[in-house]
Amino acid sequence: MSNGSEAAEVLERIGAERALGMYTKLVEIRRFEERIHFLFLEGNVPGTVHQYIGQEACAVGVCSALSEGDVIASTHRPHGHAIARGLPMRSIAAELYGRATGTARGKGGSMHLGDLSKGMLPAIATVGDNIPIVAGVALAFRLRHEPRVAVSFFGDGAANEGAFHEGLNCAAVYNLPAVFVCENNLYGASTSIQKVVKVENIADRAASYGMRSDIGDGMDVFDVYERASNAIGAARGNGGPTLLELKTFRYSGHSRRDPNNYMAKEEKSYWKARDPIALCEAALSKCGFLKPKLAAEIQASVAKEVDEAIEFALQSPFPEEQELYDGLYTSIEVPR
Amino acid sequence: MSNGSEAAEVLERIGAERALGMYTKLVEIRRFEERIHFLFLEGNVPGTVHQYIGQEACAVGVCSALSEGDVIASTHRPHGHAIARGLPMRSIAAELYGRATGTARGKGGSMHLGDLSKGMLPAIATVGDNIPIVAGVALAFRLRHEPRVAVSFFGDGAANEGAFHEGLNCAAVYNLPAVFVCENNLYGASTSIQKVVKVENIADRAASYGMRSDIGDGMDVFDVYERASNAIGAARGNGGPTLLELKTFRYSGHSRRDPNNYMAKEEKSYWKARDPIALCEAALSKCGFLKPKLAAEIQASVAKEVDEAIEFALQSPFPEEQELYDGLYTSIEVPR
Amino acid sequence: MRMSIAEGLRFAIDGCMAEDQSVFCLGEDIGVPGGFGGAFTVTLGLESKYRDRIIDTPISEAAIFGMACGAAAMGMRPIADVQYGDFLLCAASQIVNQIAKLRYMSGGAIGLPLVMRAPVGVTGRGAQHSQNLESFFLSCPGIKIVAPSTAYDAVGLMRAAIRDPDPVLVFEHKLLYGSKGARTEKGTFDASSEIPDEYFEVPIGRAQLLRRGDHVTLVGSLLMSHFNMLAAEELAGEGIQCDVVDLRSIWPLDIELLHESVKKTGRIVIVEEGPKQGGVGAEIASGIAELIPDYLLAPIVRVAAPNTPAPFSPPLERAYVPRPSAIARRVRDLMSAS
Amino acid sequence: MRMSIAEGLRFAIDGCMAEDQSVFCLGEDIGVPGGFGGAFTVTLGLESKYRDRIIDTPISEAAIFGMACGAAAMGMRPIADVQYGDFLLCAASQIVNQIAKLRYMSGGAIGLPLVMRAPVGVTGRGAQHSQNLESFFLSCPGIKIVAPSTAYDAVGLMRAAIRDPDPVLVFEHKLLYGSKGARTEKGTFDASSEIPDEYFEVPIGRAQLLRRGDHVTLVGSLLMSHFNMLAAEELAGEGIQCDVVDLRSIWPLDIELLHESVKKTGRIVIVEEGPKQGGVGAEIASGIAELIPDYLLAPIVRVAAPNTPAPFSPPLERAYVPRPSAIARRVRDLMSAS
Ligand SMILES: Cc1ncc(C[n+]2csc(CCOP(=O)(O)OP(=O)(O)O)c2C)c(N)n1
Ligand SMILES: Cc1ncc(C[n+]2csc(CCOP(=O)(O)OP(=O)(O)O)c2C)c(N)n1
Ligand SMILES: [Mg+2]
Ligand SMILES: [Mg+2]
Repeated sequence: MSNGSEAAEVLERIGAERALGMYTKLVEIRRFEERIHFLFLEGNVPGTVHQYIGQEACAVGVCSALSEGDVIASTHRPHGHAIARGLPMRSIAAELYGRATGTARGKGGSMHLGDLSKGMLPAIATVGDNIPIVAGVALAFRLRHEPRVAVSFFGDGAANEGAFHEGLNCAAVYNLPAVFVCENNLYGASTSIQKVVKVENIADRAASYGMRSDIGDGMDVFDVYERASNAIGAARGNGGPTLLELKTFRYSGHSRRDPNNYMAKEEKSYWKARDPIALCEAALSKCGFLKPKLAAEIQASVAKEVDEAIEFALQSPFPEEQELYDGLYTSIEVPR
Repeated sequence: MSNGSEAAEVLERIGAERALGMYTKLVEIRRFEERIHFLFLEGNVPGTVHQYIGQEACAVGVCSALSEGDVIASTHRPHGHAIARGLPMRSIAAELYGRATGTARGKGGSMHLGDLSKGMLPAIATVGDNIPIVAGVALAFRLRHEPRVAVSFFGDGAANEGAFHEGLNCAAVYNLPAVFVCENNLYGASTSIQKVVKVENIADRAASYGMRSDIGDGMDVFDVYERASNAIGAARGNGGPTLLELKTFRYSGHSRRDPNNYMAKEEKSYWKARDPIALCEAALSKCGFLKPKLAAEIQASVAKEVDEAIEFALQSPFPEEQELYDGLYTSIEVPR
Repeated sequence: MRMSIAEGLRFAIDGCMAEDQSVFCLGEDIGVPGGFGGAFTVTLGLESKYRDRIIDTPISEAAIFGMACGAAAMGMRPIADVQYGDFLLCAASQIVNQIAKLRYMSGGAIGLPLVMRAPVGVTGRGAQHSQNLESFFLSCPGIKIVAPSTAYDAVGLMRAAIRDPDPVLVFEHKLLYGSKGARTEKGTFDASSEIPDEYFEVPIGRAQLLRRGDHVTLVGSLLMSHFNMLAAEELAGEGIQCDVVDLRSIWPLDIELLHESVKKTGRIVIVEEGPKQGGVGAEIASGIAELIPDYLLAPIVRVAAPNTPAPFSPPLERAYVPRPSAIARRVRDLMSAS
Repeated sequence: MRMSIAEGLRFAIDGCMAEDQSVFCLGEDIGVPGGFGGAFTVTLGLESKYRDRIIDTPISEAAIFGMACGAAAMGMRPIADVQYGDFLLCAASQIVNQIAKLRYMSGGAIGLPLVMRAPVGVTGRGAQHSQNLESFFLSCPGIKIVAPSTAYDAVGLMRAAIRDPDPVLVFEHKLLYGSKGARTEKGTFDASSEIPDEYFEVPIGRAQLLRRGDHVTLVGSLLMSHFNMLAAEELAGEGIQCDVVDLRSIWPLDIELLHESVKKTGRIVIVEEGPKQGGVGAEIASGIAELIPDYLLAPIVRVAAPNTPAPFSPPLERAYVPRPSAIARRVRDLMSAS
């Protein structure tokens, strides 16, 4: 989508409402994550957090292309996916705070956000492990002849796990309705992808499985949306899976207080100059979908939503100690 | 090596002695395996066996290109590799019979044949697991700046294990002196490769790792030798690893009494028409290295070696019951 | 009808697949025409009946169990298997980190009605095809573990496992299958049973008393239950009467039934095919020692394999696995010391 | 010099790397300039001293441990680590099927002098970053397992592990590292020690008596040893004197020292951070019940986490892990009942 007239065409196709919806989601994720970051540094958020700032266009672009029955799975870095998939921000915040009103009644925490009733499995924080699981979700859809699609989000680092290889190969072999979205943010924790992968693109690995692949601009929500739509459409139409690589960047530390000292300054500034929200804003303004006033309104309403979500979380009760024993088995009590 | 004059050139380069050595090894493996097959069906060999008949050119071609300090690792199907690597046939036979004179004093059995002092790790019967281990062997060579090469033998089926992916990627990333030899015999147990792999060649997967690859005729020992020599030479000269795929076929059942009913008749006869021993014999005869008399002598001497090996095994004592507790830890007794 | 365990498992799987479209099988070499029906013939022939639901996989254990997990989360009822129990370890993260934890991590929102099958037992194949994995997975909250020692139990426990809403790991024993044809196993033990015509379940979490006696409790599972019965017979000739308990379920462990038995006998010998260290026997011994120590007339005895991998050499292997005679000897020693 | 556990481990690794060219480290994010020095700073800075021997890997646990296995078979002394113990399961086949068995399978011909490192402990991260894996690997003959609860032990056990000719699995506790900077861990416990200038080893396979008392034996490892000491202090105020035993080694298990202690006290409370089912506590309890039951004045008690994965929510997590007060309560109950 480098070229202006093409971009305009795409936006026309998408339409103002949907495009503004995406913009709003980008802002929601950014503001939510900024607030969580601040609260975490204050010592207010329990556990650890892996934040999504910088990568918002990936989650939003892909999730905007999904239908209701579709199912996504995320990783240790799931806040953005959860918001993009439409889980209520308040339930997400409550889960981060370990409250009974959280998406998993506080049992899961930041790294296991999810709500299957909203189309998101609990996030899988074991790098790579969600990939075969998503193949299995897609297999269920295939076996039941349901026109549903399963999407796995994972990082560049996950592409070096055995689970990636096995999961992608199986998805290809069974021609499953799945999309494997690799958010290539150039680092797995502190490790540059150049140290651990010798090919230019993770997408190149699709060839090993006879799988379709595509590469998108992970900072451009509309490009992601278009490519995801194609991949999802193909999957739904029995056309099999796609490995969709999105080139992106994380502004936040890998986790906790990580100051990203292993990243070069120029690298950071290069990517920040392509900020997904700024890019989206520019595109929307240019085609007239977004006026400064509307932008301000959206910003304000998101700020309010974030406030309320945090407030809701903080006001919510913790689960009762007795809940420790709930939710493991369906048919029996936890044996003592 | 389809073309006659080229084949002659290759043989010239190899020289009569080495070429006849390879021929002899092919015959050794074939005769040994035939005898073991017979003895197994008689109920005379303990445990289970995975036999190598049909694939002889792979082990012999590759191992003939190795030097003394090099190290190979094999799989559940290791008899051919052990013979090709030069382990004494009698120690191999004794191991199959669980005798104290076996390569592992009877502790390992058919699936764990090996003798590190002769350049062969105990075979690893967990499909795929030898691949990262061989990367580790090569890493040791690299760290110590030794001009040694590590070779992993594995099957087409193993190429779908996560360990293949992780091991090959690491070998590529560290540019290790290793060769990964995939003996593609078209089946993993009863499962046709076409059911479980959507690309034409396993070698195509090397591209995922930025690794060199090559494809050889696994029924033509001299073709295998030439290609293996190149890969091994490159590895030794700091040129990094190669994924070398050899197209081959197993005549024997997968294991035990398997009658191969899942293979089509035509498939079997197609491959048997390209029998590695017959091909080798023809090439050697054509260029004058092998005369019928010499062939008969070799056959006779191999037959004798096989007789003696089996005899040796059967005459050898079993390990003492007490040995159960030996060889687990180096520095302590087995805790009771 | 009389069935072997392999036939019984097939019968149970077949019955459940016929009843419920959501049941399907996933594994290596399980449905190849002309093939094996899995490593031990359990699914033989089912592929022609349920073409789409007997799914041959690549040799990719992590994917097999990962896919089973994902499909089960969507309400399917997968039956995933490995060819040898040892290879569960190739999928250990999927089993322990995902399958066992997913429901809990979701706050109880997700159900995972899936079955995992794994053949175990020390059977002439050396260290990598012989391990008894029961004790590994006993450390893993979130899965149930069963181990049928007869065809009756195989049918009933498999049916219960498939219909169970939670993940169930089924350990099967190579020497008990009674597999036929090219897959016949040397040294096989007859574990066949008369199978009722009507469907039935054997409840998960309940052990079974195989034989009554007042002097000592002998407990084990799979092949060891057969060995315990042989030992008990031998001992009966000498006037020592054993309560022989077959665990049937490794988890939940039916410690109540064991308590009842030990309250009567005052003595317990726990027999395990795998190494003693960190074994299932340790959990049983603890469950007795913690709760009913006062009933013990003699120390608890664990009979198990040495704390080594399985050796290949036949005489070593014979010395490795507890034999009926060794079990009987330990019981005799215990009786004469107390 | 006073050191934290993270510093102590680094000190020991550094010392061994300086002495012996065959020692090298292999893991994720262990040597990236500007990075973490591994998940908990243990290798921080070593990359600038040993450029070639601090090897950053892809996120490929099976390859990390597989490569360590291969390199060790060639006589190198690799130190392989995972960022969280839970991910040992991604490499379980390499660890259990290969590393633990290779020497035995070779008839004793091959040595595998390798070290595996894994942080464990329930520390605010939810079910997949909290598991205590000790009991899994306790079922695995062929590896030794140690667990340092102080910096002194960390130095001495790490040095012993690196120089040991066999595979050693080192469990480290997230709340005991004392890691600094951005990797500081909330809720950290001070486990620092004065470290002698001379190199020393803490022998593998030997437990340590941390505190003497005649009434009850309290045994545990890692964080639980600290909790046991706190409980013992609390109890001492009430006149209950505890023998506190820190396991130091999970395998081989120093059952002799425990026997000695229990012969004196007649009572034992076994404390474990992970779930009770199939835990290390079961092996300890069995080792007491089997061999010295006559010395017991009261039933053996196991205090452990519930048989569930670790929950995330802070109050649930607090209730999940045995606390000093809960340990003290169980001891009190035991004393008053016997
Ligand atoms: C199996 C496994 N190994 C290691 C880790 C520790 N870890 C958590 S996130 C991470 C980096 C992941 O990198 P990538 O896949 O690129 O995702 P990103 O963090 O960049 O979103 C690592 C090593 C883990 N969670 N799971
Ligand atoms: C991890 C693992 N999974 C399954 C098996 C059972 N098994 C043994 S050999 C085999 C087929 C291997 O096929 P391939 O790699 O092509 O080697 P081939 O037998 O053709 O030589 C299988 C599935 C195993 N040994 N290890
Ligand atoms: Mg990344
Ligand atoms: Mg094959």
